[in-house]
Amino acid sequence: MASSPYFSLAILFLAALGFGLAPLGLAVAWAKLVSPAKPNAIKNAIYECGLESKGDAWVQFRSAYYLYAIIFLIFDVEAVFLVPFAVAFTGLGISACVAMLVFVLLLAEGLAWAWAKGVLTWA
Amino acid sequence: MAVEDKLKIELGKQGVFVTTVNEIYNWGRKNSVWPLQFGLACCAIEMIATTMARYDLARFGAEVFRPSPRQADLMIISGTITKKMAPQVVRLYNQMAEPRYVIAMGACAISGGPFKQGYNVLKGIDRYIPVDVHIPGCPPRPEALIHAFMTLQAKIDAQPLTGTERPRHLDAAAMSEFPVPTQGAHDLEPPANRLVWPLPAPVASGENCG
Amino acid sequence: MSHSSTAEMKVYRPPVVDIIEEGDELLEVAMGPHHPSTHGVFRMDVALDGERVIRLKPVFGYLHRNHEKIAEKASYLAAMPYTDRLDYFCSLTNNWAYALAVEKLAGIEVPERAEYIRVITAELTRIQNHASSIGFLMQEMGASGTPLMYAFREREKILDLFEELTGSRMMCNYMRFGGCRVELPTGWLAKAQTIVDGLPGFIDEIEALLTGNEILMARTQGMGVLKPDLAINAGVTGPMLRATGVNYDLRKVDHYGIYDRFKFRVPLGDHGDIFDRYMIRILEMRESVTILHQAIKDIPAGPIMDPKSKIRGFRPKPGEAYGRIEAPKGELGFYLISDGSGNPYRYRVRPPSLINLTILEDMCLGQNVADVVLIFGSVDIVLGEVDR
Amino acid sequence: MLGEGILKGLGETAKNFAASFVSKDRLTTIQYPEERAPVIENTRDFPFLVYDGEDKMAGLRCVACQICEKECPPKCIYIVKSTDKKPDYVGKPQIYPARFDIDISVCMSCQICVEVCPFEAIKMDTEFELSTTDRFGGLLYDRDQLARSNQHYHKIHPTEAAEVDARLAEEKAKSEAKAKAAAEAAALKAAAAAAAPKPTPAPAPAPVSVKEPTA
Amino acid sequence: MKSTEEILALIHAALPAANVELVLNPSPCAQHSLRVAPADAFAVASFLRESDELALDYCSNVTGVDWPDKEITEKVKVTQLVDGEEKIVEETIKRIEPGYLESVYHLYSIKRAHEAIAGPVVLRMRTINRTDQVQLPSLTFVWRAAEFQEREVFDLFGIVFTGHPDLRRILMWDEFEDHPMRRDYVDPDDYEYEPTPHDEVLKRAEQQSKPTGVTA
Repeated sequence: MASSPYFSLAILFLAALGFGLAPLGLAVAWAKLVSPAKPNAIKNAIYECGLESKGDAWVQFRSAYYLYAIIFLIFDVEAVFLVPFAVAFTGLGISACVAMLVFVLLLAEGLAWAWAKGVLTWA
Repeated sequence: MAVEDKLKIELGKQGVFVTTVNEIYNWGRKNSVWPLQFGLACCAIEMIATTMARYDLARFGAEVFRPSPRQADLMIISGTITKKMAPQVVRLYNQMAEPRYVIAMGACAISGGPFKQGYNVLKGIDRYIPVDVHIPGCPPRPEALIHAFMTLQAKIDAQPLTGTERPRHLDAAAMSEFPVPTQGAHDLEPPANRLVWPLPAPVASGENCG
Repeated sequence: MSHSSTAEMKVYRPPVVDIIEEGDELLEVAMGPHHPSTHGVFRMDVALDGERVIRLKPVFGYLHRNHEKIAEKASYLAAMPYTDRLDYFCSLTNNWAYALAVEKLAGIEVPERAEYIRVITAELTRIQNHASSIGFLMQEMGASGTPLMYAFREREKILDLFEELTGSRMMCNYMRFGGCRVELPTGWLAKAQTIVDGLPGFIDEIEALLTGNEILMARTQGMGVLKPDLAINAGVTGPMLRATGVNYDLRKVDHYGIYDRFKFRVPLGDHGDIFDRYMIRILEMRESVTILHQAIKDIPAGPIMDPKSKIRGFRPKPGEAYGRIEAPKGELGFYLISDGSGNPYRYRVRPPSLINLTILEDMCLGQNVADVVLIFGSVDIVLGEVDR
Repeated sequence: MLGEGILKGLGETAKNFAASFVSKDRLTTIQYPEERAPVIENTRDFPFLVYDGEDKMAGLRCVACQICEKECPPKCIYIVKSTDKKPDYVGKPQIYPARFDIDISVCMSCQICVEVCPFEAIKMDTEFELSTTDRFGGLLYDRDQLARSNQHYHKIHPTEAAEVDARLAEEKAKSEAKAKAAAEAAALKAAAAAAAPKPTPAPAPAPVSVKEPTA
Repeated sequence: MKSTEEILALIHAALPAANVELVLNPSPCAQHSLRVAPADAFAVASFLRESDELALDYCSNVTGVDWPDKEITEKVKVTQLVDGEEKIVEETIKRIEPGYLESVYHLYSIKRAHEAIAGPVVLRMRTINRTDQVQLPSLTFVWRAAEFQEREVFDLFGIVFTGHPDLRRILMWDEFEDHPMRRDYVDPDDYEYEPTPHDEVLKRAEQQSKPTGVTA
């Protein structure tokens, strides 16, 4: 069992996970066990600069904001695809670079079109 | 098992640190008291001057002024609380997460100060919410605010984790909801929160505290 | 200066921004009494369409400390320390305005040296007020910390001067009816001279840090524009009025104090936007430095208090008077009615901050919420003076 | 070119950062509890009552004339007069305050009480580390907590204290001179009465009246 | 700038029907004022602003003043039949002079700012009484500066400015009912305990319990 190459990797992964989650776990345990939860109506009310909040926030808002978010999402996912390419970058030939260039330029052209259409004007 | 200080210092020199959960708990909380960004009047300017370069409040771990009450554990009431602002102050205090502390900075926050003869001025915030440290002065010097921080840190340090002396936030029975006064036709209703208003002993026995 | 005709007088409010149709749901939000951008407890009820402001109703009164009611019950002298707490950045100019009004009411002369001390302390107050207001404006623009730290470093030096002279950093309570309370301590003028010599260096440092900055220019030029005739009609005074190009500075218009003896210029803007107000405050600081140089150089010896004036039991003859000065935020006026008794019958403060906010909604309509914060910051108000 | 202004700004802060290693005056922070700023002489925080000599009660200059109580803008002084009298620094029996409370949670340290006090009895202290957790016990100072010696006054406000002492000494000298003059006049009159005993009854000896120190 | 008498003459020349009179100010600064009847206040104000000679285009200050009912005791010479023959007898009669509320406007000229300077031009208007007829015309449409200041005078004195675009309370909260700056306003009884009580608070302290400081 100890001989499989991935065993040390698993140990390191668990250690990293534990290192991250242990303080959080301690804090949650402390909050549950020692300090009592004391919610009340005023404490749970919506904070609006010290006033009681009138009206609700579920209101129509401009569609530009939604499109802004979608365009950001595209490039976010593109970055995820670039990661394996960047990791193996030294071992790759020219053809891989050209393929990745096509991928990047395709999305850049999409952004240029959106910009020209004026989707990104915020006001 | 109380650890004598001499032994603790001795061990400390050799790099061994002996402590109790209570000390670490209080040490952690007292050195990172995050104040609420909450300035009312002239004392707020002295509070801002305290966070600036000359009287650096960052040395006490308190220069992070959080705008939202959810992330703050100290409310520095710096300035005059008028009757129009009092409900907002009490609501903000309620919306702060426990453990929460209050520093009444300046004469106006403690007792209405020079404006106590005004018709729209609340004569001291300790009529509605419990106050931990009072700083006299109008406005108190930045060093006086830092001295108040040290008083507050000493008070936090002395809080035991269990037993009757334990702080409000560890005590399930302690009051954690402070009713917000409403604005009536002539004055705030109720004029004071009887459970909180610390009337001095001889007068409290008198019939005036209703 | 075109005068709006009578017909136009009826059109009192600019039309609400016309991009919304009826039935559009607006987001009602309160930039309320507890908000990082409101310089204290001030509330704006804002109706938003997305990020653009459609309606903005300012709400005052959260710091209404009844200054006038207390002053009417107190004696003339007892009202003086309360004037420190009006505009708590500039206590000496508040004192001077109140002392000037009472001197007009009772006809008291002020000796030469006291006039010089009043000019020196007023100009020092103007410099530290403009530096702080620029620091807070940059703080709201996102440059959190650096400009404010530089401004407060300079302000601390000036506050040390005030503390040596009057005993308190912010609440000086220094002027009396007919002069000043305390003679200058020995060596105070020399210290003042060294600090005034250091000020041009500080102003150059702030200009190098800020004026050329592209982000500052992009966010402030053309933002919150104010037309000259609307500014005059709305009673706007101080740097905001001069930013629209109107040449109205009480030190030149009213000839109060001894400002006629000093050579200084009045900077005027031409667009009336936030960048002009920022530049006007920088240039006014430089003009104050020139005034200070001249005043410190030829301050005469002599008494600092008119011997006839009494401190206790001061009873001016019946009558009324309105005295005003050029405070750093605008025209600060005191209107006093005396009925011959020991306390004023009517005591009214003309607050420049409150009246400069009359046209806040006109400037903010159609702007983004982030710019509303900037426009409000460029007006430079202090809540103690707005709500009194 | 775009960004030139920002670079100039960064250069400014970089210069400040680099110079702070060289010139000490760019480091403006005062590490408060350990290192304190020099106390400025004119500083005023809260009033205190001055007494001469060692005994707090005997040397108290205050004569409970309640001028400061009437003139105090926020009305934070509360005085109850004493029924008996005690001699003051000139030796004339004066009333003293049985109770002299100052509520420093109301005081706005405006020093008007110092300005209007005719007896130099109340001065402004420079003590500011007064933050307490107790609202009523810690912030209501009574006469004993307020009384401080004249030496303390000399320590915190040297020049002002010197002027005050000079004025008091000169007043004392004047009143003693007047007392001596009154005594001589009385002695002269008594001698004249003794030298010429007329049948009319001897004039009643002039009452020795020590003139009140200039109120 | 002209003296107040000349301005009065100018107004009478332009608006003969206007009921404007001079009010002298005994103080050395001699800032005399013009009392205007509320009916033609708007006309006089627009004239003052529009006239090229005066150009009072800047309204610096709007104040409310409360003059409560004054009880005047006068010594009046009355001829009376005293035991058969006429005699001048001095009699003191008490007369209640009805009070009123007043709004005062201080006007300056920015257009003519750099010519000769005299005191402000002061306009005063009186209400009929202090209880129900407290209406005065609002001058916000002439000088926009008066908008917030008139709202404050309404809030603290109770003068109702007819024609004001947005007359709400500006300083006190909306549910507040009194007008606190009036001379006869009684403070709310929110007394709890004060270590150093004075005058009326002292009386209340004595009623409730011995006004003890904690230490005494």
